[in-house]
Amino acid sequence: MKMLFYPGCSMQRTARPYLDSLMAIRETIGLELEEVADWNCCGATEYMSVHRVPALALVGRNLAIASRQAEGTDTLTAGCSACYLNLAKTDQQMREDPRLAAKVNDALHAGGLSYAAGSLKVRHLLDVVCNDVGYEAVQAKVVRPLHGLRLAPYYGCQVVRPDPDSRWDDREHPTAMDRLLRALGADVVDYPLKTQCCGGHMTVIGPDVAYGLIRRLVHGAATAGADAIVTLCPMCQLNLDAYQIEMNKHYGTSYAIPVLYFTQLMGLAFGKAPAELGIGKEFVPAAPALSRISDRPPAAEAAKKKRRPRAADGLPMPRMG
Amino acid sequence: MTDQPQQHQQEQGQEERIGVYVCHCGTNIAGVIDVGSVRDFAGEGLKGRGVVLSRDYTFMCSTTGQELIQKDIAEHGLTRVVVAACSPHLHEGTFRTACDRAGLNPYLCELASIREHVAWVHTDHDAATTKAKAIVSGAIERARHSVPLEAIHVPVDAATLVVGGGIAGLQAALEIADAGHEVYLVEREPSVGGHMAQFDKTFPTLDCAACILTPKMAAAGSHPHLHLHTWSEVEKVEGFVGNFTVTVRRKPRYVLEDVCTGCGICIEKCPVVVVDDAYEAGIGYRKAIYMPFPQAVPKLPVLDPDTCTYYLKGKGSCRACEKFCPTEPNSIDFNQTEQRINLRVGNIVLATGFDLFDARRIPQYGYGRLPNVFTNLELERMCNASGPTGGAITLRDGRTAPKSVGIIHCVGSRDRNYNNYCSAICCMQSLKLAHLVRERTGAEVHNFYIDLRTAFKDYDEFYQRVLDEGVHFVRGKVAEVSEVPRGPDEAEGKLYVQVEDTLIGMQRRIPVDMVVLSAGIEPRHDAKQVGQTFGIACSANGWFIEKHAKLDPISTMTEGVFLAGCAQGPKDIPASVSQGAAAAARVLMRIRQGELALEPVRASIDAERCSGCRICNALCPFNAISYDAAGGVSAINSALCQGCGTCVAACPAGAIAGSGFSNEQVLAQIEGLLLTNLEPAEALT
Amino acid sequence: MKPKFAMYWAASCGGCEIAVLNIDAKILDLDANFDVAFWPAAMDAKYKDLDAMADGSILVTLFNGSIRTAENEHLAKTLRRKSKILVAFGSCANEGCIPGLANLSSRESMLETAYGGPSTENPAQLRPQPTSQVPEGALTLPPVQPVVRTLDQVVEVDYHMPGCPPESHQIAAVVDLLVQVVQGRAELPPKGSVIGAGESTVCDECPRERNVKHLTQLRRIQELGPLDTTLCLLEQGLMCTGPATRSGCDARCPRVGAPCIGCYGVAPEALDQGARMMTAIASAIDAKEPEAIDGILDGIPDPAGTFYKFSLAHSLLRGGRAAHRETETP
Amino acid sequence: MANDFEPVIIGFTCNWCSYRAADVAGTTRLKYAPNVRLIRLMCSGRIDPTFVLKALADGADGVLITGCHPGDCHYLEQNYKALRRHRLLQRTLAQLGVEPERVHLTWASAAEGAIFAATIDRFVERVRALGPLRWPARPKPLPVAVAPELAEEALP
Repeated sequence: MKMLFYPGCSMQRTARPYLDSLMAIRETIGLELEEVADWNCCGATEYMSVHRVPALALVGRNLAIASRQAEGTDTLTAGCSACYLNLAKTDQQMREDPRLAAKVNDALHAGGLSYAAGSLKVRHLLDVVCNDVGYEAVQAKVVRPLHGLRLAPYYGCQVVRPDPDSRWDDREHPTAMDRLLRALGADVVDYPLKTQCCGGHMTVIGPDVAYGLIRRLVHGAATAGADAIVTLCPMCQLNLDAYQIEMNKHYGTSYAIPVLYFTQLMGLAFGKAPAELGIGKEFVPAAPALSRISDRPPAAEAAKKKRRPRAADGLPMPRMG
Repeated sequence: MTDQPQQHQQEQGQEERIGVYVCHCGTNIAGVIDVGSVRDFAGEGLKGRGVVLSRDYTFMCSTTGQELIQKDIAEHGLTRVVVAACSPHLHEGTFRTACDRAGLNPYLCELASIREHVAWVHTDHDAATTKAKAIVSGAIERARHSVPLEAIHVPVDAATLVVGGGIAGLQAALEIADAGHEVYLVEREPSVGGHMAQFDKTFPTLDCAACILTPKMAAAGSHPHLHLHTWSEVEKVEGFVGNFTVTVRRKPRYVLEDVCTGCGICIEKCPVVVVDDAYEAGIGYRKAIYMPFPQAVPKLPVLDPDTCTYYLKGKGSCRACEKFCPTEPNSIDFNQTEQRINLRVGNIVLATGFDLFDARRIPQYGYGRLPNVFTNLELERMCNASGPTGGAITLRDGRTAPKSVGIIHCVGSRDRNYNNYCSAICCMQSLKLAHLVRERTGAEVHNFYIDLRTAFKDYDEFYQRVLDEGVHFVRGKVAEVSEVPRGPDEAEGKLYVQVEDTLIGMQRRIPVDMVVLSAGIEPRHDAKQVGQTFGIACSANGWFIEKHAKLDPISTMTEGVFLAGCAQGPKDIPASVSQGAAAAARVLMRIRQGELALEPVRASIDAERCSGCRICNALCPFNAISYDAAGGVSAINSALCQGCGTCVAACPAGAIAGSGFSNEQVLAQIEGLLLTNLEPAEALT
Repeated sequence: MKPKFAMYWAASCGGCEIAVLNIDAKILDLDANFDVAFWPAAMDAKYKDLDAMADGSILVTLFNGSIRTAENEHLAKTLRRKSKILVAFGSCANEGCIPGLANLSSRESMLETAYGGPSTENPAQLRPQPTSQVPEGALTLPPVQPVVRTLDQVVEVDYHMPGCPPESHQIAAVVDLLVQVVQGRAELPPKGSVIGAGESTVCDECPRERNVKHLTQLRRIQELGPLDTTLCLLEQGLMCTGPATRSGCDARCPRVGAPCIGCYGVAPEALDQGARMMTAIASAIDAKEPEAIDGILDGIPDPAGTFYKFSLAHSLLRGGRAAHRETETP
Repeated sequence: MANDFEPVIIGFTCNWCSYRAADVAGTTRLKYAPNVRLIRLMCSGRIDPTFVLKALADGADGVLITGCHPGDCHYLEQNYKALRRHRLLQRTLAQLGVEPERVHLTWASAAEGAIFAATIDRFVERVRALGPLRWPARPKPLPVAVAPELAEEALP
């Protein structure tokens, strides 16, 4: 399926493995990505709060050139959470407030551009992979299942909140990536911190605060028994990976949980070489964790023998699902 | 009867004298619509259409407003009355009665809905005023073609159906039965009692729920006029007020009701133990054959074929219940099938109750994932001396008493992600549980609330008492309950309640051993289907809609169907009992009256015009239309006709007349609404 | 002096004139009791002779045909002035009849259908012109008006006599009545009455057996096999408009196995014949799902032409938008 | 033109569902376009194509027909008759040059005040986009050329 692709600056620099792994798997899952020509910076996280209209106009330019370029598709996808959110938010705010849309378009007119709000569907890459490509299609392409690898799915905040177009099953506890990783054959651990904050730019502004947040996320994953954290956001990856070292220094700890992109794990399961997927460029090496991938599926736990409950069992847990 | 063009006919008929009354409804109407302009439009602009006077008044539905109409009918000889006010569903009866009192046939009174359909839904004053004028014009033209009608009288069957055997339904059923009338009480569960039977104590007086409920249940079980149909559901309701025919499906108990003595040996001998999701809220167990609780009424076990070995492993296996049953003949009947019975009743009370909000829907509170997160109902069962822990409050391990407990209010209520409404009972239920935890474990208790709503008698006093008992109150909405410490300074193995304490203006993380979610209450999951069965609607939130939110929270839009208890909206036990009693009073009034007056909206066929084409014959779902082969014409039985008008609209010869909504009335209303009754120069812009 | 009688033929086929002559010897009663003042189809007459007559000097005029041209309108107004009793005679004058179906189209497309198109041999592509120069001088044609109107949409009408054409036995009865009125032996019916017709619908006079109707198919007659000779045609799947058509014709068509097409017009108690037939058919269809309903309705390939074959010009909408648009002032 | 055009729409409602939905929209103070003027019938089965044609002929730019949801009819299944009449009428109207979108059938339960309000807003916008229908007014009562009483002298 064809769609427009907005890479954003992170994917071209610090999150290069994200882009490389995406490029490596796109044909396998039948994604035809057409890069938006001459795109500009999305303004990242803060600019929206500083100068709203110029920030919207900045993003509006990307939407305008993308909609002009769109042919045979009305979907615009981005891998970076901030890029995705800025594009989606701008489209939504222009849709809901025609006066604001007119203002943004006034600015765009100066450059001979305009954008009709709602004409593009802005989607995060994970959303596209899970809902358009689909779990079955992904599973069908798996040649090297990730058996035995225990993964903590980490969504971060921006993709699931505020979720302007209601694309996720739950904004606090989404499960789309959980299902995707299971489709790759991996074990998914219960990771209740999946949408907690990674610290964002606090690593630069107030490192102590950021270390606390990073520690909690890494500690939580370690407690849950995860071999690796899987993310969908360049900022999350950077904070949890690069600053894990700093955080360890700060607390005198020695956590070593690698942080990978879901696209890298898809690539592995599709049988691509780690180097092609940018694996090896991370600060916390992934190799030890990846060496746990086994050829055989874990033996199904012996079916528990039914017996009459005893007082020592305690009270029954609520049934789930 | 005919759909000939209007203009011709009026000139032939006698000149009508129409009085128009425009209601301000305080500022409800007058705040948006220029009432004076509407009055003048009718009085001056439509003078040529028979309007002889046009007035506006603050509250037309008041006694003074009604007297105004009555006086005008007498003094001005009005032949038609048009009241521009609220929806006819609210005050049509009021104004018709006023006309009747003044000697004008009530069906010559016409309501124009300019409140619900104009003032309340539009903001542009000019557009609203224009629309109001059009609606008044339509009502005037329609009224010109109204004819005097007489109400249809039908007898009322004195038997009553009560659906739901919770406290509200029990109250209604007992009061009607005590008055000496037959009552059929249909309950879906194996026993009456409802949610109240699950509770330990009741707020604010802390009397034991069983102690005050059991006598009522027992009375219901032994009352000579009260006929229990438990483990049964209403499948179909036919007919109309005074004469309903109800089909009840009785599910198989696999126990012979008239033989079983309720001795309980079968239960004792049954080897299958399963989690009891119903009565014990999932923290206790029951057998495959079970009585929901010791005080169940009727005192009969019910066998669950989904867990019984006989059904799971094939015939011949187990049969312990049958082997040990001491009665003669044997009370166990594995071949029992469901049965359908028909009941004839005059009135119906719906007291179908509520479902507890499913706390799993808020994953950040961890219910179902974190063992020591409980619902209020689980804690309620734990507190109960006959519950799974024998009255001890423990963690999920069944042994350890908590040293600190967090109780979260408004779980699933007042939250736009789940339910916008206030569940009304959670504040008091949370206070009650806080008190019980303090009393029984001495644990530190934190209650996390948004607002504390302790209206009603003795409730706030109870709050003061709980405060005095040392319960901590934190005003803020809990963000999450997490088992993961934030930093090395936080201990492992605790539940952290993350909350913004809005009174001190900071984020707090309060470690506790146990979290109790005070879940709100929701409409029954199948309320919509049940509503369809009984012909009543649900509000956007899913509660059954009462006839009027303030003045008639008992009746519904369907005549003869009344509401009691939480089916109508969240309420506590005293309110449920009051509403049950009120519904009983309504039913008793109907029975006392003996007959009912129905709207005379009926179809009839003009035999002279009928060609006997038989197009209409298949259209009536009430079989009111028959064909007289000898005369070659069709005819309508007005006792069976329900007045929908489908045959009127279908008759190719225009030979079927529909009283109350005649072709003349509708066509004239269209002309009025489109203002073709005005000279072009006067047309509204 | 005998009272004066007139008959005029506006936009119509001439069938009504034939129908009057078809009353056999009864025509002699007409002649015996009336002085035929103006009847272009039967005898020579000039407009100037008509113009010369005093207002109200004609006792009764049978006016057939709809108002299509300015000439039709002029004659309708003239005859109204000259006549004491003006009878809208036949379907065209009453309801527009087949000429009224032109109200589905614009004038331009109507002329294109008549003078162009593959079925017309018109190599020079001639079109009627308002004026044409010939050696003898200028010839003029009366302008065609945008919308076909019925007589009562142009002038006030005293009586309505429906039918395409009115049945001879009904005409004979009306002639009888007129003669009796002239001889002072009978009263005229109330003004505005429908005369020469029944008070119910065609089914009332139809001898076919009728049952509860659950229509599962509608077909044109050529699509059906041999018909049951005693069963209601609608029940056999034929689009018979008898249920919604005024009685008076003695159910001539359905009697012989041809479905009623509606020429006696709207039923006594109804306003719009097409609406009544549509509602009846749609009500009697045995289907609930939109697709199933559409499947049955597909059996009516030309609904407007079927339900309004005779009554379009006198229906609530009086025609289609294409015709009405031409009446709008730009 | 399109901006100044305020469509006039006649809406038919049934007593049990859609009229009550309109009442609920009112009691909950939802706001919607003021262009629709409602007529209450007992049931959508009472809808007669005559009513729709009358409304269009008398100047309405659109007609909204509403009733209980299929399966929810207070009179069991009469709304299906409304559905069938609507579908046939649509076909005829199309031949007459009236856009079928001008006559819209929709279902609304008594609880669906918000849906009812939104439906009205959408329908008003749809009719606004179609522009005025402006069906020519019915002929005015005619001036009588002469009003001859049946004069005595005309008779022998």
